[in-house]
Formats: sequence, C-alpha cells, structure tokens
Amino acid sequence: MPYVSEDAPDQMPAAPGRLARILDSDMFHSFLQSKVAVIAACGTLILFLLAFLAPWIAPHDPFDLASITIMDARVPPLWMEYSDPRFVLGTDDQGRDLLSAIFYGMRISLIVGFCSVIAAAVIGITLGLIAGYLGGRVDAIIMRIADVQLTFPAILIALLIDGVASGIFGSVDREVFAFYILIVSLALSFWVQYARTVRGSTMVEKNKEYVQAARVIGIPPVTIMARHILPNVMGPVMVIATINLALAIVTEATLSFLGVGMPPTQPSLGTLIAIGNDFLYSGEWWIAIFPGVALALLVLNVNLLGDWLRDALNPKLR
Amino acid sequence: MIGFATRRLLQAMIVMLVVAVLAFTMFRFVGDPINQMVGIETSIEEREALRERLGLNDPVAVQFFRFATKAVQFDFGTSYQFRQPVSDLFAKRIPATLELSFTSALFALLVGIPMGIYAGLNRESPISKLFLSLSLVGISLPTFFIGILLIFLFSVTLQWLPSFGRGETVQIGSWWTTGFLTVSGLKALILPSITLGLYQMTLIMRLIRAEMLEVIRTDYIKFARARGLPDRIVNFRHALKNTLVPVITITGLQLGAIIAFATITETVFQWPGMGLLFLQAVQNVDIPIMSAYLLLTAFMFVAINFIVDILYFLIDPRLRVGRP
Amino acid sequence: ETLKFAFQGALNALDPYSLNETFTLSALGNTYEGLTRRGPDLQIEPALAESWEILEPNRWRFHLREGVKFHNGSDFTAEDVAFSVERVRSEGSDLSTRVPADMKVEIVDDHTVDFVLSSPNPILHYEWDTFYIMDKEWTSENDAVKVTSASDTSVNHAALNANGTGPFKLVSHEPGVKTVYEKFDGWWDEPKHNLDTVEFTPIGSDATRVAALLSGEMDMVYPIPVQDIKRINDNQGTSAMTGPELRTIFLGMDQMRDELLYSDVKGKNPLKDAKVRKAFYQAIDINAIKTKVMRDLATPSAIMISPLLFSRSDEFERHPYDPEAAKALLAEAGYPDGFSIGMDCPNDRYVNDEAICQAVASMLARIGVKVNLNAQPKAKYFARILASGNYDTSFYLLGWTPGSFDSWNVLDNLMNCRDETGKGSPFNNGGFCDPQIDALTDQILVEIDPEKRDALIAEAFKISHDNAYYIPLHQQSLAWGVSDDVNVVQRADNQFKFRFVTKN
Amino acid sequence: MSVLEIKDLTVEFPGRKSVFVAVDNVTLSVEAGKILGVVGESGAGKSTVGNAVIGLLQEPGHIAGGEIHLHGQRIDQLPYRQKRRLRGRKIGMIFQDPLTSLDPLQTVESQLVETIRTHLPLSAGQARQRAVELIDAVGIPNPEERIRQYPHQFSGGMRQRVVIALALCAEPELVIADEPTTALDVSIQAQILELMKKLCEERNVAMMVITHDMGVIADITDHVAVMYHGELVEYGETTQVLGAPRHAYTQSLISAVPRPDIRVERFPVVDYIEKAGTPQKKINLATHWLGKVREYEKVTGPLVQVRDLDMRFETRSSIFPSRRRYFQAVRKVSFDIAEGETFGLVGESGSGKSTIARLITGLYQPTDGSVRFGTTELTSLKNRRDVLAMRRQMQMIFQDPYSSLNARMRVKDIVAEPIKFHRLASSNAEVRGIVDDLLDHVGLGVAAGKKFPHEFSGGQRQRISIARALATRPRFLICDEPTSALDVSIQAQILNLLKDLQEELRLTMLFISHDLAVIRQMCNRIGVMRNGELCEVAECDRLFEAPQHAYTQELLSLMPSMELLSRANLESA
Ligand SMILES: Nc1ncnc2c1ncn2[C@@H]1O[C@H](COP(=O)(O)OP(=O)(O)OP(=O)(O)O)[C@@H](O)[C@H]1O
Ligand SMILES: Nc1ncnc2c1ncn2[C@@H]1O[C@H](COP(=O)(O)OP(=O)(O)OP(=O)(O)O)[C@@H](O)[C@H]1O
Ligand SMILES: [Mg+2]
Ligand SMILES: [Mg+2]
Repeated sequence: MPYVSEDAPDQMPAAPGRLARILDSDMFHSFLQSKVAVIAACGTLILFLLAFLAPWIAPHDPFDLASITIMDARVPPLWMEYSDPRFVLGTDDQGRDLLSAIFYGMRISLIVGFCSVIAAAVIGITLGLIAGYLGGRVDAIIMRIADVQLTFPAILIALLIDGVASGIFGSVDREVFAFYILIVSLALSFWVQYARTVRGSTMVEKNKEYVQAARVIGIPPVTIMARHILPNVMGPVMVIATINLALAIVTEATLSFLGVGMPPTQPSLGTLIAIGNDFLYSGEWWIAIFPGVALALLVLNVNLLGDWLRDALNPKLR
Repeated sequence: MIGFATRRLLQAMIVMLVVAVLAFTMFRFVGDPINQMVGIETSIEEREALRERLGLNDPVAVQFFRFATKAVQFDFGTSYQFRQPVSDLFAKRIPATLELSFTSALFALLVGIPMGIYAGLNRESPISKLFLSLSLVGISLPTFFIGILLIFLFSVTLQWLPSFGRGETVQIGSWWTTGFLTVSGLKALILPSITLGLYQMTLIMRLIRAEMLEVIRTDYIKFARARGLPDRIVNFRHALKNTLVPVITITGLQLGAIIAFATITETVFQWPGMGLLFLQAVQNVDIPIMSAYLLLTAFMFVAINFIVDILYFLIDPRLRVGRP
Repeated sequence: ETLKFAFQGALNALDPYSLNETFTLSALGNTYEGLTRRGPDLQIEPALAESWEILEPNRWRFHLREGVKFHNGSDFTAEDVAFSVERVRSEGSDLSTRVPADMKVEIVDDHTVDFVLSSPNPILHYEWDTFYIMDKEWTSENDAVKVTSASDTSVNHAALNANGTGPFKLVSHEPGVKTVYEKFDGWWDEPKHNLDTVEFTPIGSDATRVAALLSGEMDMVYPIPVQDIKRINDNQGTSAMTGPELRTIFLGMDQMRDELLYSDVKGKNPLKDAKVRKAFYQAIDINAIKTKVMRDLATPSAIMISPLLFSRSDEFERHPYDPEAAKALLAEAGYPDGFSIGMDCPNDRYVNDEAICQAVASMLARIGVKVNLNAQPKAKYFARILASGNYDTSFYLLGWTPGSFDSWNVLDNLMNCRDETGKGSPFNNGGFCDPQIDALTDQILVEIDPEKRDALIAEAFKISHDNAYYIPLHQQSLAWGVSDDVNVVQRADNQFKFRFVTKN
Repeated sequence: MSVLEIKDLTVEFPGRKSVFVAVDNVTLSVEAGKILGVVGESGAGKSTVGNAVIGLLQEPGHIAGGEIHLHGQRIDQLPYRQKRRLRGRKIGMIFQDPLTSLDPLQTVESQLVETIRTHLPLSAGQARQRAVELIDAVGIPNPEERIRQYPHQFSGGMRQRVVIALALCAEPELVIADEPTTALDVSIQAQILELMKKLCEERNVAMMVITHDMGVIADITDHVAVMYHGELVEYGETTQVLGAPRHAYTQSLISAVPRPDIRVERFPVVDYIEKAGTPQKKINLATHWLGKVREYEKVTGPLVQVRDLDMRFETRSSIFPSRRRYFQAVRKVSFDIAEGETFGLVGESGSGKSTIARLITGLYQPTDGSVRFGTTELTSLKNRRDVLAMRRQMQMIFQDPYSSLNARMRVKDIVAEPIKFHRLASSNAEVRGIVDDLLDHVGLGVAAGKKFPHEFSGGQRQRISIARALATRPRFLICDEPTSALDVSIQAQILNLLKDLQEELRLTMLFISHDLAVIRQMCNRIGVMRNGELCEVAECDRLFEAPQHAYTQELLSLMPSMELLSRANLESA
C-alpha cells in the first residue's frame, strides 16, 4: 500500500472518531469530488455484490448440473423470438441461464483475477524495490530469475504446477486446487512486469535527494523502500495492475481450456466468452456478448477507480 | 561497458541453463508425445519401441544431458511433428514473427505514445476519455474474440482484408521472406498487428498518461513553459522523456512477449510464425521444439532486458554514475 | 483452375509410411497411389493393380498396371511393389499393419506379384488404398530407404519430398504453412477433375477457417463447426456438405480396477455392475445430444461401429432413454443416492466433445451421479487414458474409426480382454473382459464366408450391448464447407481427393 | 512608460475547507530600464506574484481578481497560445527553486540551445555559440566543456546561474527574477547583479527582483515593494523605503538585517507581528524536549576529523579508459571540528562545499582520504548497524530543500519520521506534540503539518527541512545554506535557536553559507574554499579582520554595502 498519512492510527479512541476522520479525510473528499470515481466505485461495488451474492440473487444455479438441461440450450434473450421467460438473457450451449452464469462466473473471475494480480504485484514490487535499491549482485540475481520466469508463459507454468500438485496431492477434488493453481500460475507469470517496472523507477528515484535525505536521517533501507520510494513508483504499477486484471481474467479462461483450471461445468466469465466465441457466426451472439459486456464493465470500472486512486494518492493532482 | 556486456552474456548462459532444466522437468506434465506421433491404431509394442528410440524412457537427467550437450553445439534435434531439424523450422518462422511483432509494436507505439501524451495533457477532454475507455473495452475482451470480430468485419463482411496468412511474400537473401513488399502482404499484416498490439497500445497509452500527469507538474516543465518553448518541445522532449523509464521497461517486456508468445493472435490469423509453432508444439508435446524454443526465448529476454538496461543509462544520465 | 482449401490440421509428414492418420493419408493419396483405391462410395477399385485374384487361400496374385510412371519419370514395376512392402513393415513405419509381418512377396514378372500368407485373410487388401507404392530407385537414390521417424536425427528426403504415381505432383511444401500441388500430366488415368494447381493451407482456428470460406479466400474448408453450417448455407456462394462419418463416439467405463480411482465409492467398483452401467446408459438422452449439441448432425448408434460398415447394424436398438428406470437400476445396484465419479474428456479432438461430456454430466446428475468433469486437450488427455498413462481414468469419452472399415478391427482393439500393460485390446481402456467376445473375435478373423462372419460379429456386438460394456453415443457427421464454384465428392472416410474435384 | 502593470492582483489557493489568499490586492508597476525589488516575509506571496504574471500559477491557484498589463496590453486573460508567445521572449522568468527548474535528462547545452532557437532566428551553431557565451557571462568556468554536462553535475550555485542564463537568453523585455542569487557567493553575485544592471541600462529591460537580501536591494534596485501576508505594505523608491521606512514591518525588517561588521551574541529579531499566529516563544532548553541530553561516547580531541579528502567525478564515461573525463571536485581537504564548535565553510560557488558535506554524511564515497567521527572511521564502515548509529548523531540540512522532501508525504509525517525511527519519543501522542512544537519554532505553525511540501513557499520548505534535521536532536549538524531562502526575521529566529542549542548542548555544526554576515555571527572557525581546495582556515574574527589568502580578501571586499541600511538602523534605533 502506498504510504498514507498517519491519520488513522493516530486516532486511538473509539471507532466513530475514526470513521469521522475517514469521512473527513482528503481522500474521501477527493473521492466525493470526482463524479467518475463515485460512479466507478458504485459500478464495481454492484458487480462485486452480484458476484458474491450470486447464490442468493441469481435466478438459477448454473453450477448445479442436475438443474440444467441441454434441452434449454441456446435460448435467446427475452426480447427476441423463441425466448423463454425463465431466461432473461437467454441460455448458453448447455442450457445454463446466462444471467446466473454471469453472476457465478464473475465470482470465479473476480477471485482469480484479483488474487493473482495482487499476489503478482506484491511479489513483483518487493523484488523490484530490492533489486532497484540494492543494485549490484542482488539486482542481477533477481533480474535473471525474472528472465527465466519470462521465458515460461502462464500455460507452461500452469501445466507444471498442475502436474506437481496432482503428483503431491494425488487425485483429490480438483475444484479445491483449481483456484490455487490458477492464482499461483497467473501470479507467477505476471510478477515480472511489476518487478522490472518498479526496479527501473527505483533506480531513478533512489538517486533523488529526498531518498538521500532519508538515508541521512538514518532510516533503514527497508523503510526507505516502503515509505519513500514505493509511493513514488506506484503510478506505473497501478496502471499495470488495473490493466492486468483484464488479462488475468481472460488468461484464466485459456488455462481452463488447457485442462488446468476450473472444470468446464463451472465456467468463469472468460470461459463463457470463449464458449460464446464459437457461436458468433451462427447468430447466437448473446452467449459471448453478455459475458463480454460484463467483463468490459468490470474492467472499465476498476480502471477508472484505479485512475482516481492514483491521482488521489498524488498530492499534486488533488 | 564491455565488462557489463560479458557479465550479461555469462548470466544469459546461466539463465538458459536454468530454463533448460526447468523445461525438462516440466515436459512430462505437458502430455505424452508418442500419441501425437503415431496413428491411434499403432500397437503398444511399437509405441514402446518408438519411446525407447527417442530416449523418452531414460531418466530426465540423462535426457537433459543429451539435450544440453547437443544444444551447446547448436543442434536442437528434430521436431517430432514436422520431422525436420528444429533450427530449419525456426529459420523459416522467424521472419513472419518478427515482421508481425515489429508492425504491432509500431502500431502500439505510434498510437499509444501520442494518445498517452494527449490524454495526459488533456485530462478532461472527451476525446481522451473516449479513447481510454474504448481501449479498455478492447483489452477486456479476449484476443481471440477481438481477432474474430475483426475478421468478421473486415474479411467476411467488407472483404477488405484477408482473414488469414501472410499474403504474398518475397524472398530476400537466402532465408528471409518478407510481406512488406507486396500489397497483399501489407494487407495481411493489418488485422493481426492491431489484434496483437491492442493490449500493448493500451498499456503504453495509460502508462504514459499516468506518468505525464505527474511530470507536467514538475518545476522543470513549468520552467520550460516559462521559457516559452513550443508545446511540441515541452511535451515530447522534456515531459515524455521523463516518463520513459517505466515505458521502455514495459515496452521491452511486451515486445519480448509478442515475439515469443503471440500464440493466440497467430493462431486466429493462421500467421505462420513462432507463436503458432510454439502452441502446436505444446499441443503436440513436441519436446525438441519446446526446449529449443524456450532457450531461444530465454536468450531473447536476456538480450531485450540488457538493451532496456542500456537504454536506462542513455535516457537518464543520473544512472550513469558508478555504472558501466 | 486453382483449388484452395484449408483443413484444421497441418500436413506434417510427407513420408507415406510415417504416420497412420486420416488427414495425412488423405493428402498423400493425391500424389501417391496404392494398388487399390476407393471410389466415391468407398468401394474398392483397381488402381496400380489392374486386377487381383486369390489363387490359393494363402496366395494372392496382383496384376499391375502397365505404362504407369512416377512423377520423376521412372516406370512403375513389380520391384517397386516388393520394395514398398519391405519398407512399410520396416522399423519406424507407422503403417506396418498394412501387411502381415510374415507375408512373402514373389515377383512373377515385371507386372505381376504374388503375396504368400501364412494363414488365409479375406480382408488383406482392405486397407491397401492407403498403402502407397513408392519408387524404389528414387528412394534409394535419395537415401530415403529408411522410413522417416521422429527419432531420426537427420532429415529424410522422403519427409519433405514426394514422388508418387498419383494425379498431382507436389510443387512445394512448407510444413504447417502451405503445400502446393500441380496436376501430373503423365497420370495413367483419365482425369475427371479440371484442376491445374491445388493450394493447401492449414487453418487451426475454426472461426478463421469458416471466415476464409465465407470471404471467398478459400474454395473448400473442412471440417466446419456444426453450428456454422446454417450460416454457410445462408451465405451466398457457399454451402455446407454433410454426410455420415465412420467414427463412432462412445463412453467407456473402468471395469477392471477393484476400486474406482475418482469416486466417493470406496472399496468397490460400481461400474463392474452391469446395472450401474445400464443406468448410465439409460440416463443419457441421446436425442437431446443429437438435436442440441450436434444440431442433428449425428446418428445415434446402438453399436460400436458405423452402420455403413456393418450390414446387420439395423438389428440393434439403443437401450431407451429412461431416467426413472436408470434411477431404479442404481437403487437396485445399491446406490439409491448415486455416487460421484470423475470423467475425462478431450476438448479438441472430436466434434463438440466437451459439450457432449457436459451434457452427459448434467444428465447423470439427474439420476444422482455427480460427475466431476475434467476436460483436457488431446495431448494431455491421451497421455492419461491410454496404456502409456496406465489407463488413469474411471469414465471417458472416445471415438473410434476402424481403419480397415471392418468390425473385427473394433473387436480386436476395443473389446477384448487386456492386461494392465495393455496386451490384448490396447484401447479397451475400461479393461472389461468377456471371454466370449474374445473367442468370437478369433473366429471372425479366419472366417471367409461373409454371411457367417457377420453373424459372429453380430453376436459379439450383442453381448457388448446387453452388458453395456460400452455406451455408444453416435456417429458424428462430416461437415465440409464448399464454395458453389467447386464440386467435390465427400467420402465417408473423410478423405478429400482432388481427382473428384471440378471447378467452374 | 511602465512595462508591467499589476492592478489589484488577488491570487487564491482554494483549499478544501477554506480559501487561502496568497496575494491580496497588490498593485505594482515596473518601468523600462528600472529594477523593482520585492522584499517581504517568507510566504508573503512574492513568488506568487511572479508566477501570476507569467501565467504559471500552480494548480489550484488562480487569479481571483485584478489585472496584469504588459506594455499596456492585458495579459492575464490571454488565450493559452498567445500567452505562450510572451513567455521567454517578452517575459523572462527565473524561478526561485533553481535546482528543480532544470530538466534532469537534458544537457545544459540542449536546454539553452532549444530556448535560444525557439525565440531567435539563429542556426544551431550560432545558438550554441551564444549558449557558451551566456554560460561564460554568468561566471561558470570552462563553459565549453561544462555546457555538455547534465544539471545534476552542477553545484547549486551553478544551476542557479544556468537558470539565469536560460531566462535571459532570448533577450526578454521584462525579467522576473525570484531570488536569483541565493546560492551564489559574493563575487559571483556581484557579477550577476552587474550583468542584470547592464541589461537594464543597455537594453532598457524592466526587471522585478524578488529577494530577501537587503544588500541586493540596496545595491541595484530603483524601487522597492514590501510584502507582508499577501499584502503590499510599502512601495516606493529604494532610498526612501530603506532609508526612511514608513510601515512598521519594514522598519522592523530592516533593523533585523545581520551585520557583518561586528559580532553580536544573538540575531536581532523582527518584533512586528500582525495576523501571524505564532508569537516567538523563547525555548527553555532545560525543560524542553530539544534539550534532553543524550548519552554519547566521550571523545577526546576533535569530533570530526577530515583528512586528505579527495573526490573525483566521472564526467564522461566511455568504454575506453583513456577517453574518460574526470572532474576533481575536492582536493586534499583536511580540517577538524571540535565538539561544540561551529565550523563555517565559505567559498566560490562550485568549489566543493556541498560535496564535502555529502562525503561526511556518507552519501558519496570519497576517492581518497578519510572522515573520522569521534573514534570511528566513517569511510571504512561496512556494518549497516554501525552506519545507522552514526547517522543518528549526524544530520544534514540539504542545500535544496524542496527536492529533499518526499512530495508524497505530509509535512508532519516528514518531520515525525526521524523521531519515530530513532525512537526519540515514547508514544504517538508525544511524537505529535514534538512535531507541532518544531513546526511552531521554525515559524510554520501547527496547521502546516497537514499540508504537502508543494503547497509551501521556498522559504517555508527550507524551514521544513530544518525542522526535520532538528527532530533527531543531532550531535553534529551539517547546514548547507540553511537560510538562503529565508527573510531576515525568520532567519534570525532559526539561527538563534541553533545558537541556543549549541550553547546548551554543545551541538557541533558544519555551516556552509554564502552570507558572510551570517557566517560571521554563527561560526567559531571558518574555512575558505576555492576550486576544491581549502585555501584558508582561521578563527572567525581573525579571518574577517586580517584575511591571509588573496581569495579571502577578494571575497570580503565584495560584501554588499550596508550604507543605506545602517542609516535606517540608526534612525529606527
Ligand atoms: N500550491 C499551493 N497550495 C496552497 N498554498 C500555496 C501553494 N503555493 C503557495 N502557497 C502558499 O502561498 C503563500 C505565498 O507563497 P509564495 O511562494 O508566493 O511565498 P514567497 O513570498 O515567495 O515566500 P518565500 O520568500 O519563502 O519564497 C505561502 O504561504 C504558501 O504557503
Ligand atoms: N555528480 C557530479 N558529477 C560531476 N560533477 C559534479 C557532481 N556533483 C558536483 N560536481 C561538481 O563538483 C563541483 C563542486 O560541487 P559542489 O556542489 O560541492 O559545489 P558547492 O561548493 O556546493 O557550490 P554551490 O555553492 O554553488 O552550491 C562543481 O563544479 C560541480 O560541478
Ligand atoms: Mg518565494
Ligand atoms: Mg552547494
């Protein structure tokens, strides 16, 4: 996390005070000021709610195999001919209610996307800061590890992790491991971007006078990295992270097709799009388009929120 | 500088060694190559014999050693699926990939940089907002989806551009084929380059925008404006240059990624390049191709990152202190 | 005229003996020819052999066509046949089953050869339409006597060049990118086609392949996804050709292990119980799969072979779809609440393979069986479920085309007993063992009387059907996309022969 | 005819809860060939006026009222394009913070050449020629070679001169110079002032010089405007304002100017206080936290020993060793500082003073020589913990206050950081108390804590950095031009505080400054530097009264005259 002022911890007394402080903080103020940020936050919140409350609000349970029937396959959305009132946005090729499938699928996509992006960012930022700040041999080692990592695309990492995992844990319930496998492989294939970006910027920042001042004060390197350099190199990181979210969600679908992700009976948003992709020419456009719109909305909202947050964290831009 | 380069070369070798070791431990999870090499009716005995001849029954370490000793002599073996030396295959595929990567990188940079600058300078302008949002929608849809939409629009409906392949190519020298010299070759480049470059374009655009927003508030930009320098100079020479460190980092990585792993785009457009080759190799468990490929990629990434590191020094004089 | 066509896979090997796979053989069949060939309806026709006869039960005589030239100009003689027989059964050949290992070749004269067998074989020549004859001189001149094999360390000339007798010569070949053929003027037969050149491009992506046809860049593409058939038909200037294919898609079940690998039933194997298997069988609504997944481009099947290849197939009828009965059977077998089971499925091998598996999973869910579906690309899939992966599966989907177009092939490969390493029927992944079927298989092999032979086959299939050793699903259909400018012949074996093509 | 006319200018910085009026109804004019001096309290809005004229107010600041005319044409409402055309060509601007005004990634040459070519129809070669001449004119030695270097390779004063050259290179008609000579030694300062005066006379340029150096005001200005708290409190001819100040603030300001001629115990402080919320409290160090004694190992002999220090910078790197170029910034420098002593370092701009400071703190590794602190050899310290322990005893106030502050931290966090890290306080509340107290003492007020560095004026930033340095309660303090941007009153306040600390706690200081008056008041011993060499070290009074080295004599002779001021002093006294 970028360094935020000590407002909150300073406020030792009861919770209401803290809340009041937050409501009164510059961040919150700038948030309310920015129409886009408010809309994006609401949008993101709604999508999150839809995803995580899916079991309660979705009209059907698309992951319950017994409740879907192939005879309902490819029903068009409500406003088209041959539609079925049970399925507002129509159904996919297996007869899953698309609306419910989007809610459920979004949950998978959100978990995988956010966890992997955050994990990658944490690994990458840490290593990048260390490499950039310390330089020399440490830098060389970390960066060469990064080079090795770059050579292996997510597909191969996923296959490796999947293989090793099933070697170690035997053939247990795949669904439990699917998440971890996906998150770990995506995180591993993404961290390098953060590491190299942060390293580059750190190399520039560490020569600046404010860092030297911190060194003169006697602040230990770890703290210099975390409190002084990190906030100043977060700009590009946030750009990459918010964009990577889309990539992670889409890549998750690719991995699932390679048989290392979620089973096909539990499609994520990306998988739904990929399935629908086969039906683009045949006129059943809704199978791909609705999940696509959902994903685009999600990515758009998160990015707008990220844009705002980045600006808000930069005191000069407030 | 020379010392720096030789050090990097040594490191590159270590990287390649590690990559090779990792690759060899990984291959057994990719699948069984034998099934892809014989018809389904082939008997078990024959399969076993083939496996034996290929040395797949040997311990991984032995296989690795065999590969490594040959690889240092630049012999990467024969592809299982194509039954051709891997090096010949690579030589044929590299031009296609490099031309596509080059074009899409060009597209990403030529669109991404000016749009990033524009959006950074005009934070509130509707054009920049539109562009930012559109590009986000573009990247939030999977590459294959975008590719197919483009094909549907420009190939099937409008019939302007080809849907697959490189078009006509011209042979230059003994091993380079280029699509740059024919009309059909250039047309064939358009859709795949856009599909491939969309993500990098968005990334570069947003990166530059974000960095520009910070840089234009620094004192030296203010002073440059106070000196009455034209916007072109202020924006490009001063502001842009100061945003470049993260941008070239990412550009370098992305360039490497599009050269090495343009698998989906190359598959959608049947582009006869390395990405397609690699994907087929993974699908068909073509171990010789995969291992040579990973080595080549490793070397390329080390080289790209070496160049990026050099560029840091060229861009930022403050980094030259005590450096090569 | 130039014909441009695309297929989903690449033409990887040009050596006619290095890969026994439909598309490779199909593509090579335009440059190379066998002693026999098959016509539009798969009937066997004379090709390089003008005629043949069985002199004695163990001796076949082939009369070779005279005046046939290879593309390089050399003459086709009995020497070439003898050479090809030797080459096809040498080490590294993937087509060694085309000729019995102990068959002797006796050259009678330049254009007559005798094949001497150790035991009678009525279907010796059934697969000889894809046993292509090579030129002895060309092969030895170019140091290509050895069959190209993946274990080769040097390039085999025959892997990248071709010299056959067929109607088309190879002009250029870039594996995975493009292959160009040219009409062979010295062909012995009267050409019915009007092509001068043929360009083949592999296009792996379904949508791109279809787009290439729709945009007119391609004259013919195959296969096309069933869901796009309507669009191709609606599009002006293109249409879809569909027809029955020989491949049978079926489900197999582990009936060998004492405990299922991927199930919550411990200590026993429910699938050893015929009732459970029948319950599975009856839970599957094959018509729903046919109409919804396959869009009617499939023929539900009650037996493990295409009706085209077995005269008495109409005697069989599927166990009816009846979820209630299925539930009852499960309860009877001691699983009133069902159980869970892992299912393996390829996702890039057969038409809509993954969708079929998903549909099956949801149908089984209705009788209480919880299926954990694991869909994988074929490389990983086959590595697991075949002998090389120790048959690591409990429940799987597979397709089978008998290469010889004959039921014995099915019985021999899929239905006989096997041991753990796969000796016996190597593709009986479920490992069920019914000695009766084994006995019948042996009889069928040597029975020459077609009628009796078919009766034996029917008996074997009946046993399998009654015990639900397999759950046959359907024969998938062929689907080709063709421009209205060209006329092509679609053979049920999914081979595309340029010699049937005309373009206007 | 006046070139610049400012009428009723009001500039506001809207904050979240209130609007801060930085400039309040200011009316000024500058005539051709004349120099207007602007003086006033630090944070009074002087720089803001300059920024408003050139149209580059920092957001969210904006002109809330009033008009600005250039040659009779109203310019504050011009569209962007036309405004841009004025800049550089018509109005030359020298920003207060010269160290951050230069693009770090471009050589000085390219910044000069591009500016010249933007405005003057010269070829690249001619422009380069002109650039070299300008660099020479502002007194940077070896211009041909220097011009090819990057800003970070220049000393503070040199960068300031580059900025001046940049502002003047297109021959503007109006020059706004915001603290143009703060980082310059007296001789260079004299040279620059001479240059500016010449411009006015020969080219009829109008000039507005913002400064707090009364010597400069007295030397070159024709008119003076005095600002206090955003308002113009006095405006008139220089002789009148300095000689017979009318407003109480002006009077008290003038009386606080430190005197180079005699040494006094404490700096006189400004007693005029209006609106300002922070009356100067006298700290009782016996009870105050700043006075808490910390246990250090006792040293016999000098606390700091510098021996044969050498520093060589690589100015051109090349693959071939023979083509590399080096610059010797510090040459065989040796001196000692005893515990409780203030050692002054004066000398030519670019002579290596800041470099020595950085060498002592360990920011640079010396090419040769050693620094000993107490009993520890600093240059050979490898162990990180030992280094940290040393660091705590040593503090430095950087020459460039702004870039030494992390732009993303609030001021109170910046000041609190060393306290927290050295565990100088037991609770968060105590830390807060100390921070507030410190901010108060440097005259910023408690409210400043919530703001970010960029929201402050030059002098205020410098005070933040002083507060931070004091927060560690150092044993040895290195001050690199600590008061260059401060008006005399604040300067007095801070220097007095330092003196108190020294007396009570035996604080040791290395004091680098160009202001000879301040040096004289502060230091026990003084070293004079030139060209990287220490040419003279002497007791303070001895040096001022009987300088030995020729360079020292030259320096002292160039001290700005104080005639006008002394008269004012006498009158007000
Ligand atoms: N970006 C900003 N946001 C808020 N307040 C600001 C900003 N910039 C300047 N100020 C305030 O405006 C006031 C005037 O600032 P200005 O820089 O003009 O002072 P100054 O007279 O030049 O002082 P100094 O002599 O210290 O440079 C200061 O009190 C400062 O705190
Ligand atoms: N990083 C560097 N690379 C090359 N030369 C440098 C570097 N830093 C300083 N120098 C040179 O070293 C000399 C001494 O610089 P220093 O900053 O110590 O001067 P100074 O005495 O503090 O001057 P000023 O009073 O102007 O601040 C200058 O000529 C400067 O150009
Ligand atoms: Mg100022
Ligand atoms: Mg200095």
